[in-house]
Amino acid sequence: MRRRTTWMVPIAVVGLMLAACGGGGGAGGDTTAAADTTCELDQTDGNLNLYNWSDYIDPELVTAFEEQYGVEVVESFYESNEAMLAQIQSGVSYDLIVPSDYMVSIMIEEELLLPLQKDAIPNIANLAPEFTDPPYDPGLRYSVAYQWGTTGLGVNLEAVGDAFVESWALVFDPELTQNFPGGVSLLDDPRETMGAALKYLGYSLNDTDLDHLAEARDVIRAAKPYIATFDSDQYDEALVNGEVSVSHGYSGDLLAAIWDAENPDAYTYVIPEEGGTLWVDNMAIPADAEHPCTAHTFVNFMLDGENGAALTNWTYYASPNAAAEPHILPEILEDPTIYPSDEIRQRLEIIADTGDYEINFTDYFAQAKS
Amino acid sequence: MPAVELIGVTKRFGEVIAVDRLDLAVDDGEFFSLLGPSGCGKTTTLRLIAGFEFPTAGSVRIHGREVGLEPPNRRPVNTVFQSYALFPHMTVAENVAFGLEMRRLPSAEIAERVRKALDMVQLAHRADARPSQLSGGQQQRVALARALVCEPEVLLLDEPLGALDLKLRQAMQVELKDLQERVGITFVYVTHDQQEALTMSDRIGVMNEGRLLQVGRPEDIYERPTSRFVADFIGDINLLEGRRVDSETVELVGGHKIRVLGDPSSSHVTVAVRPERLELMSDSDRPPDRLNRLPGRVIRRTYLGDVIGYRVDCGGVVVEVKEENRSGLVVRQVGDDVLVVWEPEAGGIVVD
Amino acid sequence: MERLLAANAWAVFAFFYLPILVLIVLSFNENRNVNIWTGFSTRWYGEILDNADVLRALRNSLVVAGVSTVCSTALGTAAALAVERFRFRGRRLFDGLLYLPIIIPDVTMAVMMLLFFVQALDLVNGLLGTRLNLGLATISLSHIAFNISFVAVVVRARLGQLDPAIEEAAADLYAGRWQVFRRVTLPLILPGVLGGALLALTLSLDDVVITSFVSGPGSTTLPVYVFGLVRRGVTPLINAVSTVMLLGSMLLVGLSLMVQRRPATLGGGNR
Amino acid sequence: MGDASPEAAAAKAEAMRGFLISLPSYLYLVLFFAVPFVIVLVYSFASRSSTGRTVLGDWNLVSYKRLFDPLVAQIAFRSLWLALATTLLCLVVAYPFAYFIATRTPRVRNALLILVMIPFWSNFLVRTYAWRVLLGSDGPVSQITQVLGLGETRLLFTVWAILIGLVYGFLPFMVLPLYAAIERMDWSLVEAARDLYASGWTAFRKVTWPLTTPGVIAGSILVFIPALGAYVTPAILGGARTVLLGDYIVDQFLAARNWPYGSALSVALMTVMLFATFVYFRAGGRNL
Repeated sequence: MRRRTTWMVPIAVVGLMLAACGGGGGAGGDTTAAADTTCELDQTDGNLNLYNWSDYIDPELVTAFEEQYGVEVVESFYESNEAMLAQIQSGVSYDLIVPSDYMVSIMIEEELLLPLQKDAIPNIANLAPEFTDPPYDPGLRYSVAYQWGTTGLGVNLEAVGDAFVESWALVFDPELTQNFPGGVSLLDDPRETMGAALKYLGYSLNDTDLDHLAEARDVIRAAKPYIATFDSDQYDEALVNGEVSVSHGYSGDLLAAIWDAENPDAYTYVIPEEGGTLWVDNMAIPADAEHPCTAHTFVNFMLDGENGAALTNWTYYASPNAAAEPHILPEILEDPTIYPSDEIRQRLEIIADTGDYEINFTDYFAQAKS
Repeated sequence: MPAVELIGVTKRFGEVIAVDRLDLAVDDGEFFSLLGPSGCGKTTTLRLIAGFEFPTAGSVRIHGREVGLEPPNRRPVNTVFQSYALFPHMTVAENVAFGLEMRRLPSAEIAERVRKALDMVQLAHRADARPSQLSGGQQQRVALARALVCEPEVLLLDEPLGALDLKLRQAMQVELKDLQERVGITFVYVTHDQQEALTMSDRIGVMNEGRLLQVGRPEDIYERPTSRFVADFIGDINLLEGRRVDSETVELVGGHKIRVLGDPSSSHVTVAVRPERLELMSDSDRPPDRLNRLPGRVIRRTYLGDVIGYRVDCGGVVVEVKEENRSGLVVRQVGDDVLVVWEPEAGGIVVD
Repeated sequence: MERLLAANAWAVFAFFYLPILVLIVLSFNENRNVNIWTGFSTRWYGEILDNADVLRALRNSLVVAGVSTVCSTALGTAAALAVERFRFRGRRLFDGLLYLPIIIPDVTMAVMMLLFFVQALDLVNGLLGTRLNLGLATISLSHIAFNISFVAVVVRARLGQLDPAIEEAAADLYAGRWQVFRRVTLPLILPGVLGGALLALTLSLDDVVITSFVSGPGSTTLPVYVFGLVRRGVTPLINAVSTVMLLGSMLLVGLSLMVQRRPATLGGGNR
Repeated sequence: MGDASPEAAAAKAEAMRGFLISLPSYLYLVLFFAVPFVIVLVYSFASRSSTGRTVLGDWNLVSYKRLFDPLVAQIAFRSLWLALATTLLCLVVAYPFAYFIATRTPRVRNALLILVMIPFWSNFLVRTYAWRVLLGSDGPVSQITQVLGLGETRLLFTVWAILIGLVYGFLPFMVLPLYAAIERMDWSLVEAARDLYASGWTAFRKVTWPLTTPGVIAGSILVFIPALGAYVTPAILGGARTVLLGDYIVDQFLAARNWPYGSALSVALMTVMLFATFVYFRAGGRNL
């Protein structure tokens, strides 16, 4: 009997806690504080808790901001959108985060983001037109683009031959891939890779028709004998090291790897003619940020033309900032793989959150791999 | 006042009764052995005195002080373990000093006493060695020194010679006894080796199944076992089954009648006679009438050097006979007809 | 036989250190991309000191690893002692509880720790009016939670083989419980305790998932930082940091071996 | 015997002492593990909102029903084999290794032991990436086979690479308890066995091995269980070409954001493991 009573304590504690959070499932409680604050241009209200991807901002920009506004930037880093979401959802307090596109829409729906006070961000006018009304945050109510890029294929020209088709067939058609030394590498990401297969089949990468998803799964399954690896991390090195002949991956990574390779001319980055993913990382302010005004000021600072250019010159990702273009290094600006032509941009799609269908994407992808 | 006194001590482990209503008193300065087969409860009894176990019932006293529930470190006793239990991470000197350090003696005195103790066991030259570098006999002596240096009121020894080879064991038996006499400390010694117990002890307590069957001087135990178990356990013995005819006569299974001393309490009796008390004679030797005699035939002979052993079939009763290999002994052959002869006083009646 | 054993040992050490060799070599890669060798350079070693993010992450890692190793070693050893040497009510429950942190997938532990800490902090902040946040403290607390079990398992394996008579002998020689533990039990199980501590240190220095979930502003540890880099490509800077850590620990070990002049075991050397 | 006997009182005091010694870690684990675990348990009965949030209140068994999907069995079976193979390989490699270390002089022993751990104080990811270099088509293994005329050997992205990576990662977990066990062993027992005409092998089988089983059991648990949940090593070295239990669970939390299902999977996995450990101990003749 004593045993049972000792167990009652933790259960009671948990009950209490669940009650305390109002059955809301972890969403942070007091969002009102930040929401009520009005921020003015260049106003600061304390140090900035910046929650970002590792190595995604030029340290000199951080120092410049600190010096200009007399506040400290406390940087923390995350390794995935979902890990970041878990923290924000739980009410851990950060002032500025850098979620990717689909994550912005999730966070908006979850009411985790603070509506932006445009008055405090006049530089928002610097944004290029295509980033002023993105599907994941129509009207930019909660987010501002930070950097963007594409998902496509890195190709070893020696292995594939100069006259290759710029198509997803390069990774999905066994007739082709069986001839590639080392095979191909696909992203280990349900949305990206299922999306690529959907594109290959001519569907939208946000398609939620279960039959189409099943088709996409079968495409991956059929291609699997020549898929050396599902990899979201090292596909770029694998390509330039000759481990694989074609790598599915993000533009920035693949390009950086190709530039750093011993013989950069042997590789290229293509966006398949069926179309690929356009991804956008965004600055957003969590609903319960403690220092929303410093965050607004920081967003405005980053949207400054010169600062935006400095960011891109350091990360080698494309800038959504039109005012930055004059200051961006020409070799970046003129690289069609970083800044694809308008014609190619037409074929790009942004991954949207599909709600319940996220489960199906994960499941079908797992089935494809099994 | 007895050095160690156990009154009605019972120890249970779950359903198992390890020690059963044991009463025992060990005198001051005595070398007392607890003898019995393994699992008889002798080690548990020792552990009850040492304080490693607490009695389920009863009282444990040391020099009159009740210690039954005291932890081992508060009892004025020390133990020499069967495995020696030397601290492998300490040197010989550190091992011996341990108990004194725990008693917070001044370090000069500790050093002095450790030196003396090591001298006593002739291990002064190995003071800085680790136990693993010592031979079994040396380890045993360190264990002894470690316990004795504390000058306990009672020293408990749990089969300390069990792991030694025969020669060393015999040497150590003598040494231990000498040592005990020299230091004058009460020894409680647990062993299953009856020869060891007989050699060293002032008194012996024989245990079986948690009970103390007989307590007495070695010669009492050997010569006058009161129970069949004690008789059988200690030394070789002939157990002759029979039926009481009158107060002095028993009729053995084979029909022979023998005389015994003492009053058998039941009609069924067991007579115990040591083989060395028996003698082989021929009819022509004309043994005196007062002696018991059983006619039989030698069925085996064993040459043991100092003794010659015979197995004699006496018509339904088989007896073992040992004759001292003295000069002039008539050596019998297998198949010889003989008379097995003994004094009536040599045979005792034992209870089952 | 001895030769075979030695050969195996060398092979195992080669196995252990081959990747380390590669790691060190790559730290001298001039290329920004660690796995694409283009030339020799020591630039990354210079950059360690310039990179505030990496330095802070390294400091956070060392703080967390140090605190959690010390605490979990003490708690884990006590736990091992309790379950191995005593019979008490609730022992079986405790025993089972002790195994749970080992068998829980780390992502599950991460999620549950996050949920727990957030609600616990809400409760504490609500009651005491404090403004405690997730950070190094919660990371350390989580690391201790899983490390206790690993330490306990290793120490138990050792305790299980200790002849109880040796502890009894100490008690018999007037040592109180604490003295028995300090003078006899602890020295004899010290290799196990040390092994457990080494394991705890390793686990703590390597944990990513749990740490990233329970970290707060400014408390990113090195592994979390490195995993975050994956998107941008891991630079030889991280190899350089690893190399420095390796050299540092080797130096410490070497020094401690020098200091420990006397030929004593890990458990030896009292008086 | 009634509770009133003095011995029972002493036993009680002794039990109390044990309880007190365990108390700090007991409380710690209850507060920082059991209580959080109850949260996960509660979550496993919740449902997922369409945005991936966990909805409490609408309790159901949906997540548990999904466990019976044949895909789960397939994934579990595959992971099980991999974990078993890893454990066995670790044992085979680590036993003689630990034996070797344990039979050195104390000073050498300590140095060797720490040499075992040092590689693991470098960064995990960097370490694993180094293996990619070693196992790739330009790596040393491949170069040896090329010199021998056997052509290019790429271990990378094969199950062998996963095994090598897992063994590498978990070997210390096996070495440490084994070392602790062997070092503590009473060598005279082996000598006794040799004395009793046992060959070296028989002495090992009949004496050394049984005496060191606590270490073997501890090591096996410490390797098997994390190996079963491993996901980073299989992904980086094996190319994530098949789904393993570890990444399946991680995907539920981090990709599908289906925390209830992830929780249910975790709870199920832990239940099975706890049961298996229990049986293992019983078979090994020890109490859990």
